[in-house]
Amino acid sequence: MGQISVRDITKVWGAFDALKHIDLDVREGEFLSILGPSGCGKSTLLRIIAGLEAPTSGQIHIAGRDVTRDPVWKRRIGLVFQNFALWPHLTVFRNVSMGLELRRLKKDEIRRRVLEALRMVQLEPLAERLPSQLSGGQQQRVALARAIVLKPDVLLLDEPLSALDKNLRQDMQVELKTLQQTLGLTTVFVTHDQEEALSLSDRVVVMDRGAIGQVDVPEAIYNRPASEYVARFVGEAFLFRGIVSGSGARPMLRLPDGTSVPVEGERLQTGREAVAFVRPEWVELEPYDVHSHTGAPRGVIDRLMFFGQTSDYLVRVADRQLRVKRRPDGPALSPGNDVALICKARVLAAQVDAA
Amino acid sequence: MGQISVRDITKVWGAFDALKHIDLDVREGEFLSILGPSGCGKSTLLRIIAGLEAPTSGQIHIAGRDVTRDPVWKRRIGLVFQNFALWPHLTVFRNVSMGLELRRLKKDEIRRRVLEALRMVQLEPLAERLPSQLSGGQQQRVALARAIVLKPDVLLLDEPLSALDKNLRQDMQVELKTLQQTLGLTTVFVTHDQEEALSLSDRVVVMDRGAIGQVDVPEAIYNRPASEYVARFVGEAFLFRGIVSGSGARPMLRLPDGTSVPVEGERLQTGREAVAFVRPEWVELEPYDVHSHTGAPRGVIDRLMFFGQTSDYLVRVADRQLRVKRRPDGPALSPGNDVALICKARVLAAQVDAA
Amino acid sequence: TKELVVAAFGGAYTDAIKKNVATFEKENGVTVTFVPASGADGLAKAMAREVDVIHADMAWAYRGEAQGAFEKLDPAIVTNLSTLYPKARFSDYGVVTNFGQYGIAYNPKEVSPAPTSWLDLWDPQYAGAVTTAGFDAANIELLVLMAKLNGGSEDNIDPGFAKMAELGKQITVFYSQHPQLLDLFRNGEVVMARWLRGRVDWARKQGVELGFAVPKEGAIGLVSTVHVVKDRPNKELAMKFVNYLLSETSQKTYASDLGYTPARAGLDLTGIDVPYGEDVVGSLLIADWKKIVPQMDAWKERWEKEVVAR
Amino acid sequence: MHKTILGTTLWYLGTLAFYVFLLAPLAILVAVSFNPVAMVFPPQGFTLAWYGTILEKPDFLHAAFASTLLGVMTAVICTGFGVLAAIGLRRYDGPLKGPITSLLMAPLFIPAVIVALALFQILFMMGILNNIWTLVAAHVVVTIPYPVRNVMAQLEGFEGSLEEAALSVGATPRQALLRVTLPLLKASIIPSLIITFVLSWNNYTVSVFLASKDWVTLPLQLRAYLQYEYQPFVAAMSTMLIIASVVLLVLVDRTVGLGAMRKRG
Amino acid sequence: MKRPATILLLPSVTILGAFFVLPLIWILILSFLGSSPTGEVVGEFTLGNYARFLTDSYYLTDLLWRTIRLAAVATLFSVLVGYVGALLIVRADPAAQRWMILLVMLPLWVNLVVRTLALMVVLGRTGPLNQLLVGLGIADRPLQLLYNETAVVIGMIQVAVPFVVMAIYGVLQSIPRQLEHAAMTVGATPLAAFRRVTLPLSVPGILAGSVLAFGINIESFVVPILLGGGRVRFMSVAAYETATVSNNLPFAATIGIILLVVAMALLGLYQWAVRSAGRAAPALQAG
Ligand SMILES: Nc1ncnc2c1ncn2[C@@H]1O[C@H](COP(=O)(O)OP(=O)(O)OP(=O)(O)O)[C@@H](O)[C@H]1O
Ligand SMILES: Nc1ncnc2c1ncn2[C@@H]1O[C@H](COP(=O)(O)OP(=O)(O)OP(=O)(O)O)[C@@H](O)[C@H]1O
Ligand SMILES: [Mg+2]
Ligand SMILES: [Mg+2]
Repeated sequence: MGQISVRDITKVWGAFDALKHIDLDVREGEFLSILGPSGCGKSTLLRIIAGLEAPTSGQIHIAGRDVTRDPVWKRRIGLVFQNFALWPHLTVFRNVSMGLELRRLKKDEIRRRVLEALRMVQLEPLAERLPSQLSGGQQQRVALARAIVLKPDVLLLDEPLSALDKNLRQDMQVELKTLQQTLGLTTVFVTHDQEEALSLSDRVVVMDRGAIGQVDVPEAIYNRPASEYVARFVGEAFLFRGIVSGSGARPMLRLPDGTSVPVEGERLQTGREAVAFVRPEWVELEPYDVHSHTGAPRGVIDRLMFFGQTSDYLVRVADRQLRVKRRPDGPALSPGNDVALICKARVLAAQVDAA
Repeated sequence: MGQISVRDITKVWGAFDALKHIDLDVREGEFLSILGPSGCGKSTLLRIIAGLEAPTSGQIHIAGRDVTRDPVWKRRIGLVFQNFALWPHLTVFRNVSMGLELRRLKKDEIRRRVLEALRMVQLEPLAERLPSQLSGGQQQRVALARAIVLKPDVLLLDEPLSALDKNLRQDMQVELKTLQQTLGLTTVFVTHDQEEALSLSDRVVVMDRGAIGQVDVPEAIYNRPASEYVARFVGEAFLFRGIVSGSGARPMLRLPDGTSVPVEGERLQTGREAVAFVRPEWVELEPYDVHSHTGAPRGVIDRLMFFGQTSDYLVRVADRQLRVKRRPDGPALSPGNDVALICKARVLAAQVDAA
Repeated sequence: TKELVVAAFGGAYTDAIKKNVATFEKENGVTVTFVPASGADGLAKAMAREVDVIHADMAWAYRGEAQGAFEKLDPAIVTNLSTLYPKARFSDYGVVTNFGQYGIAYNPKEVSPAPTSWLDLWDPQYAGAVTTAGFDAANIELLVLMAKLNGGSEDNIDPGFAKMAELGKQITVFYSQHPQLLDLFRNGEVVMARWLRGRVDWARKQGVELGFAVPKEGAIGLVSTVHVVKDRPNKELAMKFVNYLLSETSQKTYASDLGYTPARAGLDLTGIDVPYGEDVVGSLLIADWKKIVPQMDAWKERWEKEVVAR
Repeated sequence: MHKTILGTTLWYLGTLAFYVFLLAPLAILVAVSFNPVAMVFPPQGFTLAWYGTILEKPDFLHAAFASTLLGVMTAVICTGFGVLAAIGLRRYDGPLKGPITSLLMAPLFIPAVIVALALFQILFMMGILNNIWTLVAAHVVVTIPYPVRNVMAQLEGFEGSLEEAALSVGATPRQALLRVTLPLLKASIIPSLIITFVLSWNNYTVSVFLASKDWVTLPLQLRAYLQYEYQPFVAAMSTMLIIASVVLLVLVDRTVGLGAMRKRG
Repeated sequence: MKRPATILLLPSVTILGAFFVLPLIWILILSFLGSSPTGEVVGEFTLGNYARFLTDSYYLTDLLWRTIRLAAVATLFSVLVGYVGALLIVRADPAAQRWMILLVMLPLWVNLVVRTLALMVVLGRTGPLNQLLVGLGIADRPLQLLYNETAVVIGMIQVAVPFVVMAIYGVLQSIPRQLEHAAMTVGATPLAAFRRVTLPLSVPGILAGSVLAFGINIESFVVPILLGGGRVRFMSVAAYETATVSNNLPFAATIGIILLVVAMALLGLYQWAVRSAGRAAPALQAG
């Protein structure tokens, strides 16, 4: 009932191309996240799917029907607006119940469903408040409740949890995911929280300045990014550019400064230029030791940042900075210390192809 | 120039106590973060410090002067509003320049400083846009630029980075921190991103329904939470309630189900009831083995969630769920597997005192 | 039952002619509805055949007649026609129901000796404290009078305007509402004004002491006419209504309730302080409106330019 | 927000000055209505007698009734049409936008009496006079600029996403209009209703030509009355109207609300 | 979204078409026709009416120019006073707001003639205002406040202010206070915050208010007659009297048409000026 096809969608604002020939299929019942830097066109895409914005060109199909010319209210979608767009003149309850009232459900039924939705977002006690009497996070949850109470075929969520603290956010993630799975809702979820995207989604879209960078399952996005851009954007990546050397069992990438890092990847060809990346958690830092670490990339600890679960070390390597997560139980390292970077890098597939 | 004293501040909305006798000192040049669940009164506190809301009772001192009755514009504070509050009729440039214009700076000077601020938030190319032509994250950055361009003595930031993607957010964090340190700005930073709070701040305040739960340096907040509430709110905590047994070198907490966990903590008294907590990253999961793991808490893997840098395992222990972060290089664990929880718990200081 | 729609001036005037209408209604099995309309709107309603009887003044009476809005009065029905003063016989198409007297109202404390002539309004002694209304019927009469006094006539109005222009220079405010003039007298801003006798009596009742002088040239006549509208279903009843207005009782009411001089001769008005009689009616200044009406547009413009403008 | 004592004092003084300026004539009227003798201020005594005389003037009561009915019809139709037009103009983007806007404003700038006369003649030629609907329509025409302009002004600052939000929960544009847009435009719609009502209620120039005998309105009666009389009765009647309007406005406030929701902060 | 827009415009355009445009066309035709001495319209084309108006300095200066001048001055003050009033109301606490609005609308219920007569009492030589002025020693004897252009302007302001308040109130009310607060956090005094944020954002209200006030003032009728002491000539009075006293309908129509054209032209000019002067312009068109 709810698969969405985005066909060659382009959106131009004046001289600015907000979306460039976007093609995307969201499968029925799928939970698809959109990740992308600020201003890359995520909200615009969502608004076009919802029918709130007319695309400059291209088509939108929902459930197999071309809905490009259909008005919003016929598309049976639920939408959480990035800026909430709560109705200031209506109480929390009425904000949520509006959609049900429009469907002419019975009073009891409406009441039951609204309270259920409010319970889900933990706002039941505030049902009679006006939006102006709510905190930012509370407003956002009302917006969420307003969309989900309808149990629409398609749920479009534009950063619906951005104003929530971690615990509440996790609760909401679980609730959302449960709802989505039990009802089989096709869900498009815009977020800037990568962990959220990677952990909740069936597939993730990474957008780049109005275009799609990669669409794949979370694991592939993270471990096999299609491009330098995706590698850098999702998680943290430290990139090496060099020449593949020492092929076979232990391929290495020789860096311009003479050091080498072990790499892995498909179709590595000795002598070819390649780009490889490491994730901070793939890297071990060891106090630099001339003897055992010869040839390994070397860095200096710039700064130590405390993060709770792990500590982050900002390590200066050549003239770049690498942020390495490290559990605080290894050997003590302080700013100024020389360290060796022990890691295996991964060659970017796309880069190899391109070479 | 910028220390802030919050003295016994109370704010009541009708019958609802939004803030209850808040006492707080922000030292000069300090970066203080406020963490707390949605609706706990963070924004209200900030708005009271800024002078936008009158407290029901209590005083605010800035730089030693009682400013409780002072109007906003005399307080020399910069504020980023949670909902941005950009001026819709002014371009990005003019939104940012307004404060400088009011100080009657020279045109050149204004231009230079505005462009500098816009560069900092990476919006220089959009200077001539109107707020309505910006994406959510772009708007938020304008709000940030508007506050920092003034280099005020006191900077109050209400979730200023919530709409930004991770990379941009990190950039902004670095910029903010640098600015704060070079200028010695007293900064109060409301966020719901704990990592952000813990890594950026000199001290962190954890709020709980209108009251302060704990104020301390990040490390203490994380490792020595003052209460169950703080332990649970910051980071993830799995709590055990039991009787202290086996004192001396290897104190243990005997749980109601007969198993025991090793604990540490000050002033442990055998035979007393205590509450201890573990952080997910303190826990190792091992495939359960009757022989080696006798007595250790036991759980079942419920679900595996992929998160990028680490994988999260949802482990069911008794009837609670524990979310354990685990780097994907240990022994393979799948949903359904029995696991032993290998960890050392920490007794909550407050809990011991209370006992 | 049948309905007769009568357009009248409204207010106290309508109240007065309404006073005895119940008997008329009963006798003729009709209900009479009064609507406040006169002048342009009255004639418009007549042209649109929305009313059966309309009231008018000289100017509108002539215009209506010229535009063929009225029915000829049938003396067989309007039997009271024969009882009227000749001056009241406007034309075949209408009849005057009552007259009023415009004279000079003055504040006896300030104005002495009492005015005796219209020309006393021009007395430089009272410059700035005299007033008259705008371009209304009475001022047109005054204009014509001045023309005549200075060798002109309805056909040669220039001398009139020259004289009126002099008056205009001495006037601070042209009043437009009776209450306004009352206040002007009360505040002492005006000591002498061209006003209507009935209004002066009213002003005295409001506590303002005023004298009223009938100038030696004669009082300017206020004229109310009544007409039967053409092509309305109840023509005969309308005629009967006109006859009713001219009946003895109705005519007395004009005097007793409005302070107007009845158009009917031979009434016994003892106890009513209203000038009445052949000589009173005969001496009223009433110009030849047949000549005036076609010139009104031009005169109005001249009035504004020459009398009002400074 | 904190307020300084000086600021607050100035504020109250300003408010006082504003209302004194606006309401001074009404105060005079109310005071005079108790004056036993004449329309003189200050009053020289006290009587309620003039209020009694209102009941003795059936013409006025009837006219007041007609005016009320006419005013209500005009207000409802005119505000209704005007609000729709304002919203339509905001959405409409075609070449006729300018001309239509001008058309909707034009009745403000031509003496109504001329329009009424012309309309009268046209209706007369078409033989459809004597009709309450033509009177209402004429009133609507001369008052429509008010709701259109007021609502257009408020719409310019209107948050479009609120309407979009309604569409996204399945409201048709009509429902979105009814449930979101209109309630949010209350701050200009309610005043428009009241303004169009009083404009119609006080209209003389249009009614004088277009009101049939059954719809003789209060301004017509009053104007005729003022030709002859000017007694505290007029003041008493005005005072009654003031009181009635207060009662009415309070009722309106209780039912639909005049005040406004405030945004936080 | 084009279709719904036309539907929304349909009722008002229809009613205006039938009851305004049609008469307007008739008025336009009339203005090119002559008039017989007794007031019948003469069916032959003439430019005489326009010639009569446009070649006569009485009509051009004393009538048209005065009307526009006084209406413009009165509009300026009405908008000033009305803006202040609307602001006072919007900034009052919500419970007081409704009463304040109610009070603003009170005068509208009283017949304009009656209200103006009462205003004449206020301004009269022995009226309360003069008593106050003399009592406070501001004037040593009662001033002549009535029967001049100033009095007319004061009267017009009195009439127009409630309408201006209503027009601006709706707009001010929907400007979030927070935008002003944001200005204060960057150091704006309340006055500066008002000038830089609220004022430009309320331009639509100011425009609406001035359009309505100008419309009301330029069509002023009762006020100039009564407060002007018969000396302050006004277009609508002239139109009215030309129709109802002189009974020259074509010329009255001409006056009407000239007023309409001049007023609309001025208005267009004014709106254009305000929009391009205020930096507000682009903001108001966006979105
Ligand atoms: N006008 C009001 N009337 C009643 N309660 C209010 C009002 N404004 C705020 N509150 C309540 O005060 C509490 C504190 O609000 P505040 O905005 O300070 O929360 P917050 O900590 O900033 O939350 P968030 O993280 O969601 O932004 C909330 O529970 C909110 O519901
Ligand atoms: N009306 C407009 N005129 C010009 N450009 C616009 C307009 N609206 C949006 N844009 C631009 O289009 C781009 C895409 O905007 P969009 O809101 O889709 O971004 P986004 O991906 O949702 O960003 P964010 O994460 O910051 O919300 C942005 O760069 C924005 O500046
Ligand atoms: Mg967005
Ligand atoms: Mg908040």
